[in-house]
Amino acid sequence: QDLEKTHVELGVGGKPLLYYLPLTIAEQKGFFKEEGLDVNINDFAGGSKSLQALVGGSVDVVTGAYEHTIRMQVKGQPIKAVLELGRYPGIVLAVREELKDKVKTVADLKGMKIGVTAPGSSTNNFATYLLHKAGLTDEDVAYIGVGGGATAVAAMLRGEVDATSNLDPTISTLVGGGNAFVLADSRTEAGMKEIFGAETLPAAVLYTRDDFIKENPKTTQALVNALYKALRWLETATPEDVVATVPEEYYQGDPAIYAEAVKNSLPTYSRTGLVTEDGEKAAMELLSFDPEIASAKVDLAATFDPTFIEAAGKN
Amino acid sequence: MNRRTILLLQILVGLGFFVIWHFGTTVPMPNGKPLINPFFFSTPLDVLARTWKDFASGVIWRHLYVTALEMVLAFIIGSVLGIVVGFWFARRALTAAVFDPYVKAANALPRVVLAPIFALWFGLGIWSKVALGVTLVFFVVFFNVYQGVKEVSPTVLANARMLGMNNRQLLRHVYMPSAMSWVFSSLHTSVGFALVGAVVGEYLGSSAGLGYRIAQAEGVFDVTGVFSGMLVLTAFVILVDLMVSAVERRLLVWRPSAPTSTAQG
Amino acid sequence: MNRRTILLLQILVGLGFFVIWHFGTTVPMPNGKPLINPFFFSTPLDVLARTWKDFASGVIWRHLYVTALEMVLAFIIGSVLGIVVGFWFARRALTAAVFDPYVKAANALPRVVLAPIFALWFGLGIWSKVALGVTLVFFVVFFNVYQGVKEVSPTVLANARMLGMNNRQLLRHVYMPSAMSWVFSSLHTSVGFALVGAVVGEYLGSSAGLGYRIAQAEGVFDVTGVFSGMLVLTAFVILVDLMVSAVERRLLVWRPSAPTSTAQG
Amino acid sequence: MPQDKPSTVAGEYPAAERSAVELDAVKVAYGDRDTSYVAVARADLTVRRGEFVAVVGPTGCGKSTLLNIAAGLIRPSAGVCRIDGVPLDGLNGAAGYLFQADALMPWKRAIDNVAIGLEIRGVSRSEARERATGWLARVGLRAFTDRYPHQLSGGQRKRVALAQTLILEPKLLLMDEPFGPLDAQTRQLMGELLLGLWSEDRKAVIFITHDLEEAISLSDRVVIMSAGPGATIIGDYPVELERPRDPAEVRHTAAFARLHREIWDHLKSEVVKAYAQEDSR
Amino acid sequence: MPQDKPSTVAGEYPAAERSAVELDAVKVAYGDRDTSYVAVARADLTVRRGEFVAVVGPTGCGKSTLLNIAAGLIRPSAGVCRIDGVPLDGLNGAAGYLFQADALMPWKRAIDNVAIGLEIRGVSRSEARERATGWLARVGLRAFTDRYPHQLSGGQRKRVALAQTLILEPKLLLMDEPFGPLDAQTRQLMGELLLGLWSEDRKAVIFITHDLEEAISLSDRVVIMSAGPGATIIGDYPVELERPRDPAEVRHTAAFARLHREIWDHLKSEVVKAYAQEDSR
Ligand SMILES: Nc1ncnc2c1ncn2[C@@H]1O[C@H](COP(=O)(O)OP(=O)(O)OP(=O)(O)O)[C@@H](O)[C@H]1O
Ligand SMILES: Nc1ncnc2c1ncn2[C@@H]1O[C@H](COP(=O)(O)OP(=O)(O)OP(=O)(O)O)[C@@H](O)[C@H]1O
Ligand SMILES: [Mg+2]
Ligand SMILES: [Mg+2]
Repeated sequence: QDLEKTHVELGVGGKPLLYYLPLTIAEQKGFFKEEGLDVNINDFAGGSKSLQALVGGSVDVVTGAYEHTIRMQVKGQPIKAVLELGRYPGIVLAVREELKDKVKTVADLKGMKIGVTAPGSSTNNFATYLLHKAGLTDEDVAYIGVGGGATAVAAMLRGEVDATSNLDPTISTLVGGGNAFVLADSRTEAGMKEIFGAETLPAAVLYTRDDFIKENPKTTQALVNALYKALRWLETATPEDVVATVPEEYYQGDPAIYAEAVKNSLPTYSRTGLVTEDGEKAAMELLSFDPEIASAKVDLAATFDPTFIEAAGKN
Repeated sequence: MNRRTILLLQILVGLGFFVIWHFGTTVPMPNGKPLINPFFFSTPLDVLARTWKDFASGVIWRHLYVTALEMVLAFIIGSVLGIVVGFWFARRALTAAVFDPYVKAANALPRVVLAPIFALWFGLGIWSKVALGVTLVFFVVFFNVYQGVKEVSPTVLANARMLGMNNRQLLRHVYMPSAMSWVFSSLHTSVGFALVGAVVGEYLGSSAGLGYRIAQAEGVFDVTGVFSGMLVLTAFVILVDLMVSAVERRLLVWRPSAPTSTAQG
Repeated sequence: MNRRTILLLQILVGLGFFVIWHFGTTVPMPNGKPLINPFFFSTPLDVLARTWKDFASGVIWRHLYVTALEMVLAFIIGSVLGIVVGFWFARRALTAAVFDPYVKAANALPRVVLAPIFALWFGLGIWSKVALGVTLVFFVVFFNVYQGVKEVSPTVLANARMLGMNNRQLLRHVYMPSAMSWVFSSLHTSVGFALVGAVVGEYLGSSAGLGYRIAQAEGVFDVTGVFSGMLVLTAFVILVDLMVSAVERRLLVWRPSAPTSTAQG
Repeated sequence: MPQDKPSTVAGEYPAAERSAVELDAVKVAYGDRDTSYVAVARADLTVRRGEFVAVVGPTGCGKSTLLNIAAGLIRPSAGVCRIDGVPLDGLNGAAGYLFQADALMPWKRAIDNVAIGLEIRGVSRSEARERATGWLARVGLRAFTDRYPHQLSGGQRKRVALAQTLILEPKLLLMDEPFGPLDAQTRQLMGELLLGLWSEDRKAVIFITHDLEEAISLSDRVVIMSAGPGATIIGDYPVELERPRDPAEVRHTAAFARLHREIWDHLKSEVVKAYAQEDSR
Repeated sequence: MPQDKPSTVAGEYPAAERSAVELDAVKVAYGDRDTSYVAVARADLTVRRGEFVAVVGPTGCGKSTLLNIAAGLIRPSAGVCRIDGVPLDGLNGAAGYLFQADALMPWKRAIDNVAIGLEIRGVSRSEARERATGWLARVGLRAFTDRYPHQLSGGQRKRVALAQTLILEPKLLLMDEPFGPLDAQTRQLMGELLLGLWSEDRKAVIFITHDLEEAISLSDRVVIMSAGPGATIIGDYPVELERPRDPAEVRHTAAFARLHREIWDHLKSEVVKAYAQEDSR
C-alpha cells in the first residue's frame, strides 16, 4: 500500500498517562511500523497544547480528549475524531481520607474545596456535572487548579483541597497510599452507569483536521489500523503484559502503584474503536455546563468519522 | 525630542501594532484566510472589548489584586534578598568562591519543574507564587549587585577606607551608591520576572489571579481571554516600571546628565 | 585561600547538602516518617544511581545533546541580540525612549503562555525552544548592555570623540570595552536562563531533551527521574558557566585586580 | 583636512586672514534655569593661526570651560565660537585636546592608547604601533609601552595622554594643564618637545597652566582670566621674546622677569579679590 | 587614639623617641613573578613626630608608592613600615591621605564629602555639616557646598579633598601633590593654611610635590628619590629656615636660594640620567 505520507507528527498531552496507553502500546509493539508509518510522538504539557499544535499545523494528528472536537466545532475549526481509544473518561472524584466520616455522597461536598487539573478542563467539567446531579451549583464549592501531577498529590496531603477530580496515576497514588477514598469513579462500567447512565463516553480519541483526512485518507487509515491493533491487544492483555511492554520510565517511580493503576485502567480502553451515539450525547451532556457550548448548536455527527474504524474492523 | 513628541510616538507605535494586528486577523488574504490566524491571536477589537467588559463588570479586580500582590511581594523579597546576598558575597571572597557554582546551578533549575515543590512547601496560596517569582528576581539582582560592588572605583574605595570607614559604613556610603545603577538596571528586568513568576505560578495551580484566568481561558481555547489577560499584565508592569524609574531618577541625581555638557576637562 | 582550599570547601558544601538530603529522606523521625518526604524529594542515592544508569545505558546522551544545542543557540542568539539592540538603544535616545515601555512589557509576558505561539511560528523542533530561551536571555542582556553603555566615563568618551572616533569606532573602542563587565555580569544570569528556556520549552511540548525526560518522569510520579534530570542540568550549566568565566578573565585583563594593591594615589 | 600651512611667523598675519579660534562674546552658564551658575560671563579671545596662547587664571575661573567650548564639547549659552572663521557646530574635528582629568582608555595598553588615533584614521596597525612606540619614547616611556593605565603613575599617564594627542598632529592644540603632575625637569623637557613640534608646522595652541614661568617661556601671548563666577578675560600680555627660544634659558632674561612680575601682580590682585568676595558672602 | 601631642619643635626629639613613620629597607615590586617591576628597590626613611617632610623626585619614581605603603594600602615586598614604632599591618588608621587622583565620592555633594569623615566618627549630622561648611570656606569654596564633584573644576575638587582630609585632624598627613592643579596664588594660600594647622598641633606630614620652592618653603626636610625602576632615596636635605615661616617671604632669603640650587642640581642630574637610561635601552 502506498501512503500519501509516511512520516507523521503526532501530538499528545502527557504520553505516560494511562489515558493514552494505546498510543504507547502501538509505538512499543511496532504497530505503526507494520503499517508503514514513521510516527514521531510529541509530548505536550496538556491536551489543549497538543490541540493548538494541531490547529497551528505543527502536528498532523492528536490523541486527545473527544470533547475537543465538540469545542472546535463551536469555534469553527474543522476537526474530527476517527477512532475511539478510551470509552470511559477515567476521571475520579476522590476525597481526603480524614473526611471519610463526613462525606458520604457528592452532596456532602458543599462548602468544600475541590482540586481540578486546571480550571475549565474536563476534570472540572466532571466535578461540575456531579455537583449539579447532586443538586449543588458551582457556587457551593471552590475549585482550585492543582495540576495533574505531584502538585495535585501535595495539595491533598497538605489538606489544601478536600477533594480532587483527577486522573490516574494521581488517583492510584492517593488511594493506594491511603490518603484518599473514591467517591465517583468513571473508570469502571458500574461507575459509568451510576454517573452517566450510559455504557460509554468517548474519552481519548484520535482526531485530526478535516483537510488532513481529505488529503491523506490512506495515512489516516494506517494510523487507525495501528491504534486499533493496540486496542485489540489491550483487550486481552494482563497488567503484567502492559508493564512488560511500556518503557521502563513509566513505572520506575513506583512499580506497584503503576501496576495497580494499569489494572484499574484496563477496562477503560475502547473495545470497538467506535464512538457511539449514546456516547456522543453523554459527552455533550458533560459539557452542558459550559455556557459557550450550551448556547451553541452542535452537530454531533460531524465530530466523528466512522469510515476508518469500519474499514479497520473488516481486515 | 521633548516629552510630548515621545509620548506621541509611543502612542503611534502602539497604534501601529494594533492596526497590523487588526488587519492581519480580519482581512482575508487571496487564499481566503487572514494572514494571522485569529484562533491563535484573536483580534484586537475582541480583546479590547473583553478587557473593557472584565473591568466594567469588576470580575478582574480580585484577580488583578492577587497577582499584583504576588508580584510586588516577589519583587520586594527577591530584590532585597538579591541585594543583601549580593553585597554579602561581594564582601566575602571566600564565601563567594565556595558557593559560586551552587548559585549558578540554582539559577539554572527550571522553575516550572520546581512548582510542585513550592506548592508542597508554601501551599497553593499566594506564597508558592511569590516563591516562584523570588527565584527569578533574586538571581538577576544578585548577579548585578555582586558585579556592581566589584566595579567600585579603587581610588574612591581607598579614600573611603582612609577616612576610617568600617565595613558597614563602606557598604552604606561607597558600595551601595556605587552599585546603584547596577541595581536599577537589574530591577527593570526583575519587575518583569516577578510578574512572570506570579503568573506562571498561578497558571500551574491556583484559584485566583491573572494567571489563573489565562489558564482557564486557555483550557477552553478562549484566545481572546488569554490575550486580554496578557494586555492587563502588560499595562500593569509598565505602571510598576514607571515607579521604579521615578525612584531611580531621584536616587541617581549625582550623575552627569547630558553627555555633551559635562565633559569636564 | 588558594584554589585547592576553595575546591575542597566546595566539595564539602556539596557533600553536606547530600548528607542532609540523605538523612532527611531516609531516617524516620519519631512520628515514623522521614523529615523530608521521599515521595517529593526522592533520595540522593537513588538519584545518583539513576543518573549513573542513564549515562551507562547511554539513553541520556541524545537528550542531553538536544537540550545542550537548544541552550547554546538560545544563549548565543539571545546575547547577541541583547548586545546589539542594547547598544543600538543606548546610542539612539529617541528610539530607546519610544520603545522603552514596549520592551518592558514584552519582558513581562509569561513565556509559558507564549509557548503555543512559538510552536506555531517555529514548529515543534528545537527552534521553538530556542525562541523561548532567547526571550529570557535577551532581556537580561539587553537591560545590562543598555545601562553599561550609559555608564561610560564622560571624560574617556569625550577624549575618544576628540581623537576623531565616529560612532562605529566609539562603539568598538569605548562603549563595548566599557560595558564589558556589565555584559559578563548578565551573561552569568543568561546561561541559566538559556537552559531554563530550553527545558521549559521541552517540558511544554517536545519529543526529546532533558525537559522532555523530566516531564515524562513527572507524569508518572517518578521523582527520582525528575531529580536525576535536574542533577544533569545542574552539572551541565556549571560547565558552561566555567567557560563564560574563562572568557571573561581573558577579556577583562585590563582591570586592577586585587583592590589593596592598586590604590594608585 | 587640506589646509595650507601658514608659512609666516606668528604676529605677521594680515588682519584679513581668518583666525584659528575666535571666541566672540561667549557666555557659559551651567545648570538649568533655577540652579544656573554663570561660569564665564563674557569671553572674547582670538587665537591666530600658528599662535601659541597661554591662559592663566585663578582656580575654578573657567579655563577648562573655554577649552571645552573651543573643542565643541559644550555649547556657549550666548555668543559664538568660530573655528577658521566658521561658527562651530558640534565637535571640533581639527582640534587635539589634552584633558585636565585622566582620559585614557583604561582597557587599552599605553601603546594602544597612543596608536588608536592613527588606527581609526586608517593607518595600518603595525605602522600605527611603530609610530606610537616612537612617541612613547619621546615622552620618556619607552619601557612602559605595554602597561595598562592603572599600572602607571599619575605623571606617566599624563605623558601617555600627551603622546596620544600629539601623534595626530592636530592643527589646533588644546592643552589643559598638560604638565601639571610632572617634575620640573621633565616639565622643561616636555616644554621643549612641544615648542619643537610647534615651530615645525606652527599649530595654533591654547595652553592652560598654573605655572606662570611656563606660560611666558612657551607662549606668544598670555591671557588672564578673572575669578569666577562670571569670569571674563581681564588681561592680554604679548610675550615679545625672540623665537626660537630655549624655555630654560629665556627665564633668566630681564624682559622675562619684567613680564613675569607684571602678570604676577595682576593675577595676585585678582585672587585676593576673589577670596575677599568669598569671605564677604 | 590618645596620644600626647609633641610639645617640642621639630629636630629636637630625643633619639629614643619613636618615630611617626619609619620605612625600613622597604622594597616594592609590582606585578607577579614573570611581569615583576621593581618600583622601589630600597627606601629607608624616618619621619619623626611633628616633622614636615617633603618628597621630590622624577615622575614615576615611586613617590605615591611610598605613601601607599605608609597608608597601609599596599604591603612592601620586603622590609617593614613602622608607624609609631609598631609594624604596620593593614590600614594605617591614624593617617589622613590626600590622593593624587580624584577620590571624592561622586554621589555626595561637596559638603557631604567633607562631613562624612566626622559623621562616621559619630559626630552628629548637623554639627558635622556645620564644621564641613567652615572647612569649605577655609579652602575658598563657600559658594560650592552643594555641588556634586562632577560640577566642580579640577582645582575645586582638589580643595574639597583637602578639606575632607584636614577636617579629621589626623596625626599623620600623607599628601600627594595636594596643590597640583591650583594656581600659584591659591597654592600659597593653601600652603599657609596647612602650615598654620601644622604649627598648631605638629602633625607628622609627608608631602609630595613637584614644586621645589614649595617643598623647601614648607618643610623641615626635603627627601629626593632617584628615578625608577628600582628607585632609592638619594638625598636628604634638612631645611634650616626658622619657624614660623611665611612661605611667600621665605623664598627671597639667601639660604633658600642656596638650598634650592643645590637640590635642583641634584634632581636635574637624576632626571637627565633617567632619560639617558631610557634612550640607551
Ligand atoms: N557641570 C557643572 N555644573 C555647574 N557648575 C560647573 C560645572 N562644571 C564646571 N562648573 C563651574 O564652572 C566654573 C569653571 O569651571 P572650570 O572647570 O572651567 O574651571 P577651571 O578654570 O578649569 O579651574 P581649574 O583651574 O580648577 O581646573 C567652576 O566654578 C565650576 O564650579
Ligand atoms: N599596579 C602597578 N603595576 C605595575 N607597575 C606599577 C603599578 N603601579 C605603579 N607602577 C609603577 O611604579 C612606578 C612608581 O609609581 P608611582 O605612582 O609611585 O610614581 P610617582 O613617583 O608617584 O610618580 P608621579 O610623580 O608621576 O605621580 C612607576 O614606574 C609605575 O609605572
Ligand atoms: Mg580646569
Ligand atoms: Mg604619584
